[in-house]
Amino acid sequence: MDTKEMIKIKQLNKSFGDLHVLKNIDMTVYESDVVCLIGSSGSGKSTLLRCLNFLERKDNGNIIIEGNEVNPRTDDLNKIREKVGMVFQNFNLFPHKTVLENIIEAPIMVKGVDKEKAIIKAKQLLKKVGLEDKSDVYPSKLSGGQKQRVAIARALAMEPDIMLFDEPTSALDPELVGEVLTTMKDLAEEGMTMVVVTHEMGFAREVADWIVYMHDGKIIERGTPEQFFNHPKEERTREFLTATMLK
Amino acid sequence: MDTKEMIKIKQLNKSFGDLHVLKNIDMTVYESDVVCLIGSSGSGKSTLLRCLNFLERKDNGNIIIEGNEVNPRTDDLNKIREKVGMVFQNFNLFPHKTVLENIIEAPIMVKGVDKEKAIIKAKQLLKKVGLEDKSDVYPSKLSGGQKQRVAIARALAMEPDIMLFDEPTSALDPELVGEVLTTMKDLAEEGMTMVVVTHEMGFAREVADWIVYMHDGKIIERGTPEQFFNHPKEERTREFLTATMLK
Amino acid sequence: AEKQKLEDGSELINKDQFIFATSGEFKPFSYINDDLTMSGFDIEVGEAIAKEMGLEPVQKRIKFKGIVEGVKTGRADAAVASHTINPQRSKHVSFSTPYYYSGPKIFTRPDSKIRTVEDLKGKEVAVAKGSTYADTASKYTDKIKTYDSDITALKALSSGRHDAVITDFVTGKTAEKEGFEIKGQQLINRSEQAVVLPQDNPQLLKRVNESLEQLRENGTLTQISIKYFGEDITKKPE
Amino acid sequence: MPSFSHFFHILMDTKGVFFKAMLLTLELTVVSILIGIVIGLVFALLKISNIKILELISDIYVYLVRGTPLIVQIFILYFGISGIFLLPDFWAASLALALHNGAYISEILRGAIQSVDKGQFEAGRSLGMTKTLTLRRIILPQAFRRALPPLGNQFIISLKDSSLAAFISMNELFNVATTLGSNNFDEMTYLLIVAVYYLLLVALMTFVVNRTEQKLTVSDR
Amino acid sequence: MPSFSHFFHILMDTKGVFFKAMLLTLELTVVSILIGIVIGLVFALLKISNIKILELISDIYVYLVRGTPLIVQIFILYFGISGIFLLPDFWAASLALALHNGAYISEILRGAIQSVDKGQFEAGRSLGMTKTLTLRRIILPQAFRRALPPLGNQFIISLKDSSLAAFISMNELFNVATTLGSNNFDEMTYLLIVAVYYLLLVALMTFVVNRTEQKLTVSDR
Ligand SMILES: Nc1ncnc2c1ncn2[C@@H]1O[C@H](COP(=O)(O)OP(=O)(O)OP(=O)(O)O)[C@@H](O)[C@H]1O
Ligand SMILES: Nc1ncnc2c1ncn2[C@@H]1O[C@H](COP(=O)(O)OP(=O)(O)OP(=O)(O)O)[C@@H](O)[C@H]1O
Ligand SMILES: [Mg+2]
Ligand SMILES: [Mg+2]
Repeated sequence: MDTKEMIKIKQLNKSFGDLHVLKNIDMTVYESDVVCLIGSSGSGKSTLLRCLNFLERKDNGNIIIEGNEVNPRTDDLNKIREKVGMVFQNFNLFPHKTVLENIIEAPIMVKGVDKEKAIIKAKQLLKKVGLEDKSDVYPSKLSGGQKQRVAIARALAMEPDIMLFDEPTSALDPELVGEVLTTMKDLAEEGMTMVVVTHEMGFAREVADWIVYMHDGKIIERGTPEQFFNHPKEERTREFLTATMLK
Repeated sequence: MDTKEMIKIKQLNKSFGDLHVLKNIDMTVYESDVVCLIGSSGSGKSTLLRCLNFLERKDNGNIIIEGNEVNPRTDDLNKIREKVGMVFQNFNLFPHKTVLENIIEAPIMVKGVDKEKAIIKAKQLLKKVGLEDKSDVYPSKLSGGQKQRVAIARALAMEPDIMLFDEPTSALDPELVGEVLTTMKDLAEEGMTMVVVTHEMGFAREVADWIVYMHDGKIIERGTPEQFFNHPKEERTREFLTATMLK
Repeated sequence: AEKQKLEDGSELINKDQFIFATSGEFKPFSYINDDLTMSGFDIEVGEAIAKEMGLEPVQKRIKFKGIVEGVKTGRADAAVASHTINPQRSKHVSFSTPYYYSGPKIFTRPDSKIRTVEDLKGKEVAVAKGSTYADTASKYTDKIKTYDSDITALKALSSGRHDAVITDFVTGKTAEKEGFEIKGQQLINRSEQAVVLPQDNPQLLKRVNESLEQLRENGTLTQISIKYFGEDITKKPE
Repeated sequence: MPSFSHFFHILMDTKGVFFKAMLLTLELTVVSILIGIVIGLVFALLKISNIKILELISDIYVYLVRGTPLIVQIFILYFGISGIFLLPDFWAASLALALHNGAYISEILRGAIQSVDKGQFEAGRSLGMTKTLTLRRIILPQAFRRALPPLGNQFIISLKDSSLAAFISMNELFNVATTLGSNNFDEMTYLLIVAVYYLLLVALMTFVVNRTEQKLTVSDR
Repeated sequence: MPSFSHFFHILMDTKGVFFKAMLLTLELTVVSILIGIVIGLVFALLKISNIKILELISDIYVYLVRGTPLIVQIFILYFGISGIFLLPDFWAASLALALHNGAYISEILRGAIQSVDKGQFEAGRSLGMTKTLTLRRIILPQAFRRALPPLGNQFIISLKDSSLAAFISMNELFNVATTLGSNNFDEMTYLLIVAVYYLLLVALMTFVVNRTEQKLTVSDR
């Protein structure tokens, strides 16, 4: 294949004290790929995502973002974080700022975009996530689904090359999950490179290019949705799928 | 019938501010009767029970306990409360006293029973509720079911003629409900006069002599368990029963 | 507050004792020892008066500005605390005959240009609260700062605050000796210091005055003065 | 600033006086807290009495104490009490501090009493116990236990506040320090020394309070 | 006890001088709180810096201030600061009070900062914002908002504490009252008058603090 390697992880390890959370992880994400990370609670999915964004510091191994190996000690992590957007389970909108202010904060303060341009861009993004009428509202006035869509717009405002999602719909009421998944699907269709931790198997099956299944800090299996859901190779994976489908 | 009227209520009314909670309640409980009060949330069951124990003051109407009309203004309510034991949903054990101390507190302090006699009696009661080995334990060390059985023993220690129970099993884990109901059933079989607010239909059907169904502050229907469960007269009752059985 | 009445009509808090108040913060007139008792010129005078009256001396420590109130409200029978006689105080308490003569003096930092009261105009002057020096100072300036003790005021002066302090010349001289960076200037006037007594106790006043007269005549006062100051300040200066 | 050797020298020299003064500070604190608890309890009970006029009295007391500086209260009470009956100094000072503490303690106790579950009161009443008996045997023991940590904190505050008794001629730590300081024309050294004493006392008290709290938590029922 | 008419007479007579004193009390309070907030913020940031030595410095500062009586601190700082550089009286007094307030404010701010959800910090970082930028733009604005009620409370405490500036010759309310009182041999009346001024100020401040709090709650996002 000739596509660009957006993320390459080699032999990544991470422990919290005695707890070995990530064990020799290898993974490559190509441009425009949508990778869904699935696995049971505590298997290390969030930690892996947070290592990619350097919110957690790896113990050893290599993380190569768009061809450049990142050294957390010497590199300017903030510059790298500009390339990698992140969306959290709990939205983490800034409650003291309006929707618009949430979105323009980082472009203005970090990239030095001027305020008017930032606002124009923010309004486009709000339109894209279907919230053009909410720009002057404070987050507390939004539903969970609206909050998460604002969070996505906020991350997109930094024009990242890669987007990371950590269970973006887990904190939502079931009837609000759809609107967020739709936004994410649109994003995927526009060609955004995405790594998504999710329990939404429907979304994974439909949107993902690759499924990665983690268990106990290791990647157990990976494949296309078709392979993964219909012909899982590993016993563990089969158990997991049975248990998940039963719910 | 020639049995003694233990409780007689005539045209009892009670409001909280604008909220008319009990509306012209009439009810008679004979000696050794077990009356189960059922009804949906907010229908006034607890309030009725609390009026019987004068924890709530009636607005008007008559409450006659063992043939004597009680006037809350002039009568010594504490004397009357000695005749009427009460068991609460949340147990309300005294956390700073051991199980034994919980039980002997009122007999010693209120009735002036001397301490040794009170202890002997308390131990008998603990045996009766199956907790003879817990006498020196503090309530926090007990399970919910054990707590409620201690609460029953504590009420019995005052040798009441009537026992009131307000949803005695609602705060319990399902597996602990049985032990409390058994204790109550034993008590009923010994001939205690009991008024029980409960959602345990099995218990009501098996143990109650009379079922009283309340709705919106009024008594809608009363009858034997056979009549009530199998041939309810009122539309409301039928609706309630259908809804309850479905759960 | 009820006091005990004696045969001669004088009243005492406790009929065998003469309880006299002093601040303990006015070295060398009064200061405290390691056992929290007080020593000093005022203390010895108070004790001598008590003995002269045939009473047991009992010292009582009260912050200077609370002493007059303390005597008025019966927390002490009298105060032997270097109170200057002035008409203001006389309205509220009675004074004995003077037991020493002193006077307020201007103290400044050594490098100050202030010499006399005329130079105080518009300058900031610090004094002890409840002393008569505030009145004195107010004749020359309206910038007056008050502290709870003369020494604290002198300390503030020494460490660069305010322009001058007006206090008793003996106190100032002692502080100067102790290494405070201050210098005595003009002696403003002479003042008379006396024992303070409640107004409703004329018999006790009489007895105190008699005792003082006795102590003056037999040289006891002079002796105490020499002990503390090396000179006799108990004689009226000419 | 005094040199360290000078400081240390005087620290050693004066340990006798300061030890005595420290005892007085502790006595003042303990007595004023104990009386304060009694006063606080009375006003807490007034406040929860459900009788308007008594509640008002309690409110006014708390308002007056919280609305004015302690030093003003101490002066007013010291001279005010003297005007009525002549208490010995120690008791006048203790009472002044106690009346101050009382207001804060009454708030602590009221909070603790109201934090006891209402069901406890009803359980007592349903067993035939009178209001007073229920309060005494059931509510107050639980309330006191909850009030212990904030009471411990108030104790430490009160330890420091007792320094203001200096101004009504108690020979406690602060008064001795300033007096010795002015006697020796060396206020700074004595102030630093007394600061050390307070730090030690507060550290000690904090330790005791924390230990008590821990013990209570461990044996919590 | 002074008669009411006497009290009222003097209250009227002295309103000019007390009004001036009240302004000084307010100035002292406001300035010492403002400086205290700056100091408090610095030490709160040291405390959360995750750098052991800085945390220790912050701990020691808080420990020293909480472990000694305010009056001791005021004296030490007043004369101590003078030993190093000579601040004008007002600023020396304000700084002494501010250093005291600073310790309590640093605890208030630290608590408020730590109460802001960790996710806020991570969201800022994930958008490429630096630690400082995130702190300044995201965390502190939220923390300050939460800190407002306890800060208001500290303001009221500080208003009362400013009375101790009397002892370092500030002509604020308490000093004026005791000076006039001892000049006129009528301490009680003047103390009662000054108590009224404090009650008014505290009532006013309490009102303002509560109103602000209410407003914040209403417009809460
Ligand atoms: N900061 C931390 N300190 C200590 N342990 C941590 C920390 N963060 C995560 N862990 C532990 O690491 C393990 C993996 O956590 P992680 O959050 O990556 O799991 P996950 O796969 O995201 O699970 P979930 O589906 O519950 O979000 C868990 O055992 C967790 O308790
Ligand atoms: N102390 C009170 N003050 C005001 N309203 C009250 C009070 N106690 C009960 N109520 C109201 O009176 C109504 C009847 O309450 P009650 O507790 O008697 O109902 P219930 O039948 O016991 O319901 P549940 O099954 O939920 O316990 C409810 O609407 C309740 O909100
Ligand atoms: Mg996770
Ligand atoms: Mg109920």
